[in-house]
Amino acid sequence: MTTQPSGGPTPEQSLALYERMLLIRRTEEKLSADAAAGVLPGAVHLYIGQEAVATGVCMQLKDSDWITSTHRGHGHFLAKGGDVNAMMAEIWGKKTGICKGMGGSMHVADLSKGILGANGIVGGGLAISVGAAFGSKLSNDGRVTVCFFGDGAANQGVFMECLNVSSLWELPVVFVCEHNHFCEFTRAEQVTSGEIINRARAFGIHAVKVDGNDVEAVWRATAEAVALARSGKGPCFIEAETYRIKGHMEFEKELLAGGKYRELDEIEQWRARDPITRHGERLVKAGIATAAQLEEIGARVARQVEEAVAFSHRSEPADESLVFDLMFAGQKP
Amino acid sequence: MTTQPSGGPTPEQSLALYERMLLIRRTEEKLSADAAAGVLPGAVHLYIGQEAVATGVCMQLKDSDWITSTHRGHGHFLAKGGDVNAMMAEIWGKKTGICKGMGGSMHVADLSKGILGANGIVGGGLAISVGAAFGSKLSNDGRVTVCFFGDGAANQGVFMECLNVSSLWELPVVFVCEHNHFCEFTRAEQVTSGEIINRARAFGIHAVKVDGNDVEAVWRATAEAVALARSGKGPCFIEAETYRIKGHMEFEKELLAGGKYRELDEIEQWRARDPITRHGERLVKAGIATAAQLEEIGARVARQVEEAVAFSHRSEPADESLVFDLMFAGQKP
Amino acid sequence: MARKRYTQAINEALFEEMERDPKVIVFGEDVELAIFGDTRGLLDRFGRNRIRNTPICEATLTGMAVGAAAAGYRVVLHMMFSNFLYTGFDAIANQMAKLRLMTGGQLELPITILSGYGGGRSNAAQHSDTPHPLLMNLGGVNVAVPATPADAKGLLKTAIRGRNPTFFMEASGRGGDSGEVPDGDYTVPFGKAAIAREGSDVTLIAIGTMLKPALGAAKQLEANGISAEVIDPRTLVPFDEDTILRSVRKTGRVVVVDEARDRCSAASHIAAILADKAFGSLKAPVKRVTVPDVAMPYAPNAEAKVFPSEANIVSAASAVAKAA
Amino acid sequence: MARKRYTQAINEALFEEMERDPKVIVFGEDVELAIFGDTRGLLDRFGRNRIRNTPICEATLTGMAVGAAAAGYRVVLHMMFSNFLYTGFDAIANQMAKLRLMTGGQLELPITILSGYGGGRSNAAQHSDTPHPLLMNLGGVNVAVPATPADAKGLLKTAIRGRNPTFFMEASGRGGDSGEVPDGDYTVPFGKAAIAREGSDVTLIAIGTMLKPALGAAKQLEANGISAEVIDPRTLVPFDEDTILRSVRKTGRVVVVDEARDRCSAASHIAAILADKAFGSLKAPVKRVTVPDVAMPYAPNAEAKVFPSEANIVSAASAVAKAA
Ligand SMILES: Cc1ncc(C[n+]2csc(CCOP(=O)(O)OP(=O)(O)O)c2C)c(N)n1
Ligand SMILES: Cc1ncc(C[n+]2csc(CCOP(=O)(O)OP(=O)(O)O)c2C)c(N)n1
Ligand SMILES: [Mg+2]
Ligand SMILES: [Mg+2]
Repeated sequence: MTTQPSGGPTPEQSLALYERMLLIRRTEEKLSADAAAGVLPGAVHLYIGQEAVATGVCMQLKDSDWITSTHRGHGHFLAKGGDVNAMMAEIWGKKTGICKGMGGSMHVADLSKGILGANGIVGGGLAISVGAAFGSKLSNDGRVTVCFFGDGAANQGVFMECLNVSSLWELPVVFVCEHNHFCEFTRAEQVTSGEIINRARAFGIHAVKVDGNDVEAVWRATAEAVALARSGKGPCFIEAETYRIKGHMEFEKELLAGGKYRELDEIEQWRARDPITRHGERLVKAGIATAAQLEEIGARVARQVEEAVAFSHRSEPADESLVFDLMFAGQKP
Repeated sequence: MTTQPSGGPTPEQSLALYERMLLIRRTEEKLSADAAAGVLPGAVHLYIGQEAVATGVCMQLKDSDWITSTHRGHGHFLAKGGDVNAMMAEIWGKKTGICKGMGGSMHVADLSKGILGANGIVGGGLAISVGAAFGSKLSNDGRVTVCFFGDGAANQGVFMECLNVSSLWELPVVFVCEHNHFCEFTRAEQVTSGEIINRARAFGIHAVKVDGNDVEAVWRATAEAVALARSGKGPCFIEAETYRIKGHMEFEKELLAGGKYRELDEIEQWRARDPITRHGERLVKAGIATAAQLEEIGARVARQVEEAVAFSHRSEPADESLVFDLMFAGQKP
Repeated sequence: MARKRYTQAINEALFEEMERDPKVIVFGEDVELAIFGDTRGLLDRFGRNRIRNTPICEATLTGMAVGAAAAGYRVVLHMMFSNFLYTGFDAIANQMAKLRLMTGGQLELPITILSGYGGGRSNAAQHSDTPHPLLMNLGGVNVAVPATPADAKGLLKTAIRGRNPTFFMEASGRGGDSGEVPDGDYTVPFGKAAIAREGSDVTLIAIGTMLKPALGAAKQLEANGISAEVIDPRTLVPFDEDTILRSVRKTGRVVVVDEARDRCSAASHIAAILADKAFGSLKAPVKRVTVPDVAMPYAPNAEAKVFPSEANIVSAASAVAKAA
Repeated sequence: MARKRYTQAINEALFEEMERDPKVIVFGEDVELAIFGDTRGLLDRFGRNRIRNTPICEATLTGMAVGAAAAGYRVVLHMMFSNFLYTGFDAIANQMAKLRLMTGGQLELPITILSGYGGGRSNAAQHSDTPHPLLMNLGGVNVAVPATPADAKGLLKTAIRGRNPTFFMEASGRGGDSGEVPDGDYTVPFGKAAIAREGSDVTLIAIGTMLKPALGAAKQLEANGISAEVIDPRTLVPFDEDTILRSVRKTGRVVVVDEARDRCSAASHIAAILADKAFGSLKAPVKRVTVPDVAMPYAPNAEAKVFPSEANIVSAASAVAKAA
């Protein structure tokens, strides 16, 4: 990967980062609207506001590198190159969905892109990522595995078990903790003692904090972490500070029946640090793109999302018989 | 508790520490012989060589303070004031056993002495101790809970979850990690990355290391930790370095069929640091006891152990019907 | 009597039991704001010493429940979705279910664990399990499966006042269902099945969420001239064999309806009990209507396909009613 | 053919499969020195890249198995005692058993998990569980319960070469038992029960460790003029219904023997299958000889009291044989 002398992205890379973030945003805005309209099956947990993390990280990765993701996984899926049509169709429960409609929003996976899957279990991806990285270490295949997880998941014991094993065995894994300040309706500080980054350090793991709303900062931190991991020196840890702009899930208001856990003010303050707007302004300022060019990108992304929706609508419902065919490989349940 | 100006034990306390350690040692030597003779049911995991830890810690506690223990729990049980007859009878599977013969060696418990129980699950005591300490915090009953666990258990994620919760809620719990260098037949360094003590520090917990073969050092470190915990300032962590003189369990040789995981040399080196001999020498040197007085203590302890064995032998076998009576309180299974 | 929602009945039971006994405490992830609504309002009334949000660490939560109970509290632990019981399964299976016997009866563990179970809402496999069979097999824990708001309230009170660990399975998918709830303080005993509807031709044994489709099926069957008795066990541990045996001695024909996966389900176990103890009365094969042995799929049509329905129950009951 | 011990048969299977396929890896706590003897010698031959001691962290080990399998390895994970499966249960129940369906079949998980199960040696409750019923209920994992050294070797090879997660339940208490093991490479297919002994009056279905007392009971029954057929299912998932139905159609009388606790046991499920699909052939109640719903007590006399014995089997079989 060509990098700028500063380690920053090239202009083309910068534009690509912008477009990818925007694709995530627009896709989820559509999902939000459809959820509000009550036409989507299941629940969606949106990534809006956090796009710089997935994008900055995943655009440092190859298709063959693995990622594991969370219940809030659309951003990771798209950032790693997952197909928006196939993801959208999955969320609509269609046969053409990336998981044939069997998994839904919380389980989008695409092995051909190294996406081992979103996960409905908080912390569920951690050990899976360590296992995949163990495989890479044994085969010496040069792959890196990135494990995305939240500040809430950082309180699961399995996180620290994984720090221990991966440090011990010098596994090529990068732990990316997205500190978005919330675990559902609980503020992270109510449930977190000490600094999460110190947990990684206690195991002798190289660890950095980064502004998770600055896609280039994430991009640079990841470059270093991935290089270290790929070189065989063991795991790295990145804590990206960001903010969950939307509720824990769509429909949260109805669920909470007036219950409140944060001030609107706070959301507004973070909106002012919106990662996409910020990166767009940077591009314009640096002369990498004009406002018009950004609008063009916006239009392209909008068409892509429209097409994904249309694709989903015209797709057939999931094939029910697959439930019995896919449970086991070559065996009926 | 009266302490010396130095914070060390008074002469009476020093003698009590000696006698308690010796009781543990002699009891287990008898168990070892009986296991070798093939007359004991089940398996025993002996604490020989580690007596200073349990003794130094527990003699700082009141009967009303809680402890949780491990599969290697005889020492903790006796140190906390558990009755040697009732423990021995338990291991013999008798009706007079402290658990009526239902639990055996790995599960000795005596609630009247605050002994919440030995535990066959590595790390199993950790969350139980945090729960008990949570209870104390809520009732403000001034109790402290001590959780004993091994270097191996320190790799269980639940350990770090417990560090988080107890630090967050400032619970009166003292975590005592007995670093005896082995997890079964695996050397601790093969499975431990970084220093265990740093894991506690990552959660902002006051943490110290102590020579686990020096009963007075353990005693002093515990005094400080217990005082802190009791004062409401939250948990403490003590890492006591010691050494497992015996195998992981009796019969280990037969199980391993010639497989080897440590050199005899190493055992001999640690025997030279035997906590009981060492403390005895200190007592004599300090003029607290003569060699003859120590022998008298030895004789008293020997009689106690003999009586415990005799008690076990003359006790009736476990009452089989209790299996059905004791599963539930006031309900049949 | 007043019509109330299922979660509201649970909420009332929690309020009343916390008022009644200061040793009752509630903890779990997000219990303060109550994603299901069942713990709503408790924080304002009782404060953080009695109800408290925890970090996400199920392995510790279940173990803490044991420790706090040992220390004299009546613990109510909310585990949100039943799938998260697996995350905290060690202390459930190795400690909670065994410690009382292992300590020779020294430990008493008044613990109530709430969790929502079941599918039917496109929550996909990791949020749709119905794990009561696993809990039943553990041997040392009670399992309550209230189907109605009235039973939810009464069984929860019994659980909280009880002396043993109880898993209280919340019919989350149908948490909105309403029903008549008696006024004032009352409890529903463990180990007493309810005859939800009397009948003489076939016995439908319906567990938890399955009561509603079973009652629906009974109506349809009636229209076809088949009189179905519908029994709701209410608790699976302890289990009321008598009521079921009595019914089967009368009808000789049985369908057991369970939202658990089929293999080693509660339905299997009930069928096994009947094949043993009611053998002489059986006039037809004992049928099970259960979820097949698959993970719950996400797509609504696929989920509906594997979910027990009124139609499945009607056809199973019709088949046994007709069997010679 | 040669007489070999059960653990030796497992050890041979591991050696041969690791030789055969470089993608087979083994990990777990203390696998290098092999507390049960089953993984002995593998380290010397294959080195730490293929077999490796892990820290004590079961929650991670089961999850790692999923990840390493997803990355193309054939994983053999040794979990030592079955009770420790609970400690690693999250990734078993929420990931391993569900991921294949959830990913629309993208993930293939060739994982074999070994663990010793069962009581009978005063190991007390936390080292004596027989949790195959829980695994059977999960829906997405195979469960093998080899009773003999020959089957242990053949089934383990099938598991390792297979494409799905398999729990391989080691009869640890009786690991020393010997039996004839065929020479050379062979596999035993999943889902094919073995008729361990033919008979005509009563069918004894014996799971795993229970084969031995069942065969002993059959001998005693013969002396009493009762001809018992003994069937060993060998795998519980997949399950060979045909062989069992065929036998029961012949004998009409059945005892199912299972070392699991009774409630929702494999015995319950088999009884349920028979009460449904063999109803017309049954001439007597279907009896279960199982462990009662208690934690395993430590004292040898108390343990013997709850443990299924030849005598229990004989008396159950005699009762059904006599039933009109
Ligand atoms: C094992 C488990 N426990 C609890 C939950 C319920 N739950 C879903 S998301 C969530 C909060 C997660 O917080 P965090 O890890 O910070 O991720 P974020 O939602 O902020 O992206 C919880 C408690 C779950 N899905 N899995
Ligand atoms: C959950 C669990 N995993 C594995 C075991 C098997 N086991 C028993 S003791 C032990 C080693 C424990 O090491 P450590 O915690 O250092 O205690 P020590 O034996 O040194 O006292 C292991 C792996 C167990 N009992 N429980
Ligand atoms: Mg968060
Ligand atoms: Mg150790």
